Amino acid sequence: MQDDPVIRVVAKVMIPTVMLFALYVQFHGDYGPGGGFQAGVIFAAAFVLNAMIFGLNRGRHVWPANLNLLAVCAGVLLYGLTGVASMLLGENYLDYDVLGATPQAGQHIGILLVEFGVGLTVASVMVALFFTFAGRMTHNRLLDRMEAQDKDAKRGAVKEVPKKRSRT
Amino acid sequence: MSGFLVDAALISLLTLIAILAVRLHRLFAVVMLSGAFSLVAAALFVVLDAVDVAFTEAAVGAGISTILALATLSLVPRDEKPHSIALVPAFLAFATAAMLAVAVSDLPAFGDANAPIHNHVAPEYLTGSAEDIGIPNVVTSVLASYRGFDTLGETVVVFTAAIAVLLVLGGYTRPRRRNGDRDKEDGNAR
Amino acid sequence: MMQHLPILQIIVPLLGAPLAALLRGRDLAWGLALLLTGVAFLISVVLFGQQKIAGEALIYELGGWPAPIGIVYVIDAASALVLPVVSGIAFVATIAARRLVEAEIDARDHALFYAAWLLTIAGMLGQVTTGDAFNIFVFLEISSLSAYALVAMGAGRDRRALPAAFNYLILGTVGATFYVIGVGLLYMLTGTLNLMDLSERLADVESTRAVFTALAFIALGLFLKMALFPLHFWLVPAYAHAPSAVSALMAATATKVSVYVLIRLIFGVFGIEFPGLADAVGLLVLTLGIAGAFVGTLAAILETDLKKLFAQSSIAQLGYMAIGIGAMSATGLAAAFIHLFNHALMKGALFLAIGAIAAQAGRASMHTIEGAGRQIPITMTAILVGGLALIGVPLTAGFISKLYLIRALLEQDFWMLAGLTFISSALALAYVWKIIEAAWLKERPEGAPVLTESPVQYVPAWLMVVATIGFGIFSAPLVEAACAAANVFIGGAR
Amino acid sequence: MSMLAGQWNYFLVIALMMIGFYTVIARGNMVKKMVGLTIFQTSVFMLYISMGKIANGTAPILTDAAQKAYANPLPHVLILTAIVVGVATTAVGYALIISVYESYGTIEDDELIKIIEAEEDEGADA
Amino acid sequence: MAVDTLIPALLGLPLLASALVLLLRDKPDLRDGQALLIGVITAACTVRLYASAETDTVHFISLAAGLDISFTPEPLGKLFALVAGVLWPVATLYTIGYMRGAGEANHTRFMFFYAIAIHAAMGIALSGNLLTLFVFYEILTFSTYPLVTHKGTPEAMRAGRIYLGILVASSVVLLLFGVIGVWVLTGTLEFKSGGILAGHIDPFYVPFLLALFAFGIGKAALMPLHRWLPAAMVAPTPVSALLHAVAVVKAGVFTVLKVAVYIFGIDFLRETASSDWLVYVASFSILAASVVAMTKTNLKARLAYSTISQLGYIVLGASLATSLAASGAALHITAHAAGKITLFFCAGAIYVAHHLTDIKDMNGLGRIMPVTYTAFALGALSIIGVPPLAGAWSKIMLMGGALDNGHLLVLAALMISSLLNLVYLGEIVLRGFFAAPTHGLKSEAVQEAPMSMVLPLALTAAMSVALFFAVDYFILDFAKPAGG
Repeated sequence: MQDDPVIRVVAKVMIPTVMLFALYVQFHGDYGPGGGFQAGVIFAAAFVLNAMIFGLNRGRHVWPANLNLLAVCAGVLLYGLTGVASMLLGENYLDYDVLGATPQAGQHIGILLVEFGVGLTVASVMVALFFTFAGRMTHNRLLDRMEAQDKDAKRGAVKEVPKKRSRT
Repeated sequence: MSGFLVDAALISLLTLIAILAVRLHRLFAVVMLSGAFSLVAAALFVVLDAVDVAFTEAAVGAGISTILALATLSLVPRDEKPHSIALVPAFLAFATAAMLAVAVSDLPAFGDANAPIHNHVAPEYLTGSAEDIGIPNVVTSVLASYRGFDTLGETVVVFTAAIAVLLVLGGYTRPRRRNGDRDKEDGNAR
Repeated sequence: MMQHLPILQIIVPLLGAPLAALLRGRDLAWGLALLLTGVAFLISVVLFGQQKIAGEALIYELGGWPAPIGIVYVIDAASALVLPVVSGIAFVATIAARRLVEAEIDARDHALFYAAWLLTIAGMLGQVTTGDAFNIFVFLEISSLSAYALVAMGAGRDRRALPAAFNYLILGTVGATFYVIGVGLLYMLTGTLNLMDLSERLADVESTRAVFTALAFIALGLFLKMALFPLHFWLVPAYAHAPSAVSALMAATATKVSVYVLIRLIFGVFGIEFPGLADAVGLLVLTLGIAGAFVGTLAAILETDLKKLFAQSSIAQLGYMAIGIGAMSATGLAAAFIHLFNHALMKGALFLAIGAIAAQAGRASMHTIEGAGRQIPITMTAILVGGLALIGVPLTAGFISKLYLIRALLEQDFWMLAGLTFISSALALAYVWKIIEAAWLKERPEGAPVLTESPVQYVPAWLMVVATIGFGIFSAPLVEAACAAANVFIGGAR
Repeated sequence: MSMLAGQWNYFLVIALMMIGFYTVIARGNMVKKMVGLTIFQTSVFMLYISMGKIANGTAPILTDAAQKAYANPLPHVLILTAIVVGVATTAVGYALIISVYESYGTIEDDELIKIIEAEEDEGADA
Repeated sequence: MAVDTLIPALLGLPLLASALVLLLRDKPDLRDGQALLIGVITAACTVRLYASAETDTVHFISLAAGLDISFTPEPLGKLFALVAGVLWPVATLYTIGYMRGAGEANHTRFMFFYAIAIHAAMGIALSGNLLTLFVFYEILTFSTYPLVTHKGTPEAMRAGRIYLGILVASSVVLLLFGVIGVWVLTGTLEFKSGGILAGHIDPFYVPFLLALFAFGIGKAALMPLHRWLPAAMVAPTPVSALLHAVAVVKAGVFTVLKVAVYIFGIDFLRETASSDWLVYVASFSILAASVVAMTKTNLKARLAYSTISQLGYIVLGASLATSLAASGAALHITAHAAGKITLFFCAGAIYVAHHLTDIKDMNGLGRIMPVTYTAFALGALSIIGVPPLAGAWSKIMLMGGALDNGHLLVLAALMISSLLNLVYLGEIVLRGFFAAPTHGLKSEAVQEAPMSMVLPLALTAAMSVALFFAVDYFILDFAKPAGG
């Protein structure tokens, strides 16, 4: 696919748009449908699209695994620590009232933070899932092209479907 | 009433899809059908005024799940060994259904505004969301604040899923079969 | 900070998981896990004290939202008793995990492994503490999902772990979904998810068929989760093929937590007076319990693989807890709690000791331990004592469990059942004796791998063995706590 | 509305549920099991959402318009959670399927059982 | 020495002995010497305890409510302690001779578990409540298992399985059930004179509860739970002596008696007539065992069945539920111990000296082993119940008890069984002294077993005689409150 200029151009336009939409969903969640999960999934979708069109490996280079894992954990921690913050400010866990000048403002900040945490985690988890599975679908038609330009010497591994697991 | 008609139509469609999904043996089709199932379900959720849920179901249920299923299918055989109807499971399923059916007749009527769930806790959310939190989307405020801990748990579940998949499949930095060649692959993945 | 302990109990391991996942380098993740489980254990002990002093349930409102609007966490005599069991076992298991994990799991997976390890612990603690029906489901899933992965990690040694994990996942999810259906019905009828609020509002709709269906679905789901006969078939392969450390942790805690949740919902929400509960459900649980006791014991007798053997015996032991529940009396509940506590200790000790052998010999079977009594006396003695405790020999904790179980049955004039319970527990002697014979009365065959003792492995096991004996001799505090726990649901346990 | 008219929605949902449940417990193909699980869970979601529905109500997004009936938001929240939990389970399930296939070369229950039993017979005395 | 020091001493000394046995495993003479010495000290302590009027309970630990590990020296217990304690050193002396004479292996392991078994016997004797009794009962079972399987032959292992299977299964299923049942009913397990059950239980259930104990206590070898005893005769003779006379079966019948007297209470049993069925079971056990004994030609097998029938007497005494019969039973424990240990010692002596086990080969052996055979004759007569030997008293008291509550059938049974005893024990003596030699021994010259074996058996034979005259010291009156 990535040889086809049309697709590449379209993609170049599409992907940022999708990401923007994801951000909209993320932060408009208070007023309309949407929120961390949906946003996260959409963001991930944009990412997956990128990987499909420009190659798994390139995808890996824009967004290396360790960084992704960091994002996964950071999201959860952001959510959890928001709660800890309100605890340190003398209220119960996850009580946002104390986070802002007024309870309402506090709630807004709190929800913003946790929703972002959710979004971060969901997005990066979905990316992780996709790449993990994609890492295995080496003879998948979708990824054959990718294979061609993947400099990985993965073919050796692909040939036989091992019948027995012998580790260590 | 129209709402109910659409509702009925959608659910019937779902039933049709479900039955097909069970009967077919070509897994590729089955997976596609289950994706379709999620999409129609999303539509149904819209009819039932659950826009957020619909949104999520479409993105997660129809999107992610289907992609994962397809990815799996690209690695495993695409055809199921034909099975005849298994009687014991059929009986179990039927018994369970019967149990539920019995229960349903006691439940408040569908859409009934006087049902307890509309009068006990929910109102406090609807009013509270405006006063305590000041967010129009009640779902968001319940999700993130009133039941924030559930959502934390749910985020952790997603996190857990990632951990689990990375543990089982080894992560995408080192796509590997656990049969010795993993170290070689690992070398060039970094 | 003291008033925050109820929530810290959960979020300490919960937020520890992402940290552990990020840690690189040898043993860092293990160190963190050890630290956090230690802290969790400490917290649970302090909570036990706090609750005892307060004499009433400590309620923690998350997000400052009172029940039933928000989610509350409840530390009452019951959860205060179960928390130390889970966190304590988790702590000891973590100590032992280091060697076992090194031996059985690829070094690159350690960080993630301990992340999952912490998650499953946090999930269990959450289920025990939460006072919200749906929150239970969320934490149930946290602990289960991570457990599936942990079990699957056994594949490094024994590829049967993979199908085992998959079936575990399918059945676990079905169980959870049944639970969700039940909770949904309850919610439709009452409009609330808070357990206390539920029990109050259920009174109005008590006699409807819908409530009974809800009860049925919740019970079924949890039966599946606690591996009550005949819904137990997922348990044996899952425990037998999992990495040794995981077997130890889960065999000692996982099913217990489900038992606790079952008690919490049946008695805490529906209540003993709930029409049809005492007779219909009670009878069912009793029958299944006794059947499980026999099936599990007999299967264990035929088993030659030690992990499977003791997994089977877990089925039987869960049967005993079910009997305690099925007695539908305060004493019965107390007995269930006592046995829950003791069995956690025994099985923890047993699986840690067996793990020590499996980690060396590759697997632990009757054949592997032939004559091992002379080669690794300390470890084998741990297994011996654990086995005797399973039978219920006096001066071990198992005896106290049996004692109160029988008492519960006799108080209800279930003489037959009491007798059957005795016979089944006597049958347990058969498989324990098989082990004694193999380990001490047989000579070590030539060419058998030389087993060695290592303190890192037998000290944790012995910690639990000592506890088993300790609580067998000085059982008064345990009995008192268990009765207090039972009184939360049904008054009058002594 | 007569009783049936009031409940028909639930009955259909139950039917769906059971189709899924049956697939899970009856079929030996792991992928099929997962699909069945998805259907089972999704129909449970419908049960919840249906109960949240309120006649002539709107989505629980407050508007300045005169007070009117909003659907109950709580089931929506619960189901949001449940959906995510569901997909998480699905992901793990598929991951397991892949690795099962890689080490056994099949994803059919009965064949797996055969292989495992064969192994255990030879490994029994070893 | 007061009780609170005597009891720990009695429990501790055997343990000390076993520990020393392990320590001195390389120095056989020292090892056996110390065992003998400690045995004598223990014996002295038991005598002292039996003489003392002390009855204070010594508490060790308390489990749940009403569940303690505690020890109360009541007369019956003191008596059993005395029997076990006095016979231990004698048996030890004999063991040393036998093990060396017959060249058995694993001497150390043997001595070790022998001492542990004595420890358990002491625990049973002095136990202050059912739980304590149960614990030591199990210790006794497990500690004697290695002794039974000592030879390690497949046959021995099979015997061991039967032994353990019957004893542990019966105790864990029935006895423990009974114990917990009593605890649930009364909330206590203390042994009290007059029993603790009265008023706590519907009389209808009493027979069933009694059955739990009668059959749960497999060591009492009440038919049909007697299989383990003949099976266990594969063990070396000192073990048989331990099983039959010193500890095991005695512990069994002692437990039955103690439960009948201090848990059920004799009067309670009689009033509710709950033990009548046991009377008949016991009588049947007595007769059947005697008959079987006659058919056996292997000396030890015959003695084993004789033991089973003799145990029947004691159970009978307990179940007759009169204070006279109970006293008789208590006395019979002592009398039979002295008599039966003599017989087994003799059997062992014969085996060591001439490797004979079958009665048919023993014709004329008496002229070669006069001491042994004289002792054997005395022991036999005592068992049969001929004055002036200890057995006479106990049988008379039992018969008296049977008369008291009019069990004439039982009376008849006792008579018949005595005759049977006469036949199957007398036969051996007669063959020994008067029959023409069939044993393939060249010389007719006197050829006894080693001194260390002859001495003990002479000693025990003498005891049987002495008991007859000193019987007053051994009659316990259960009419007056125990503990007094």
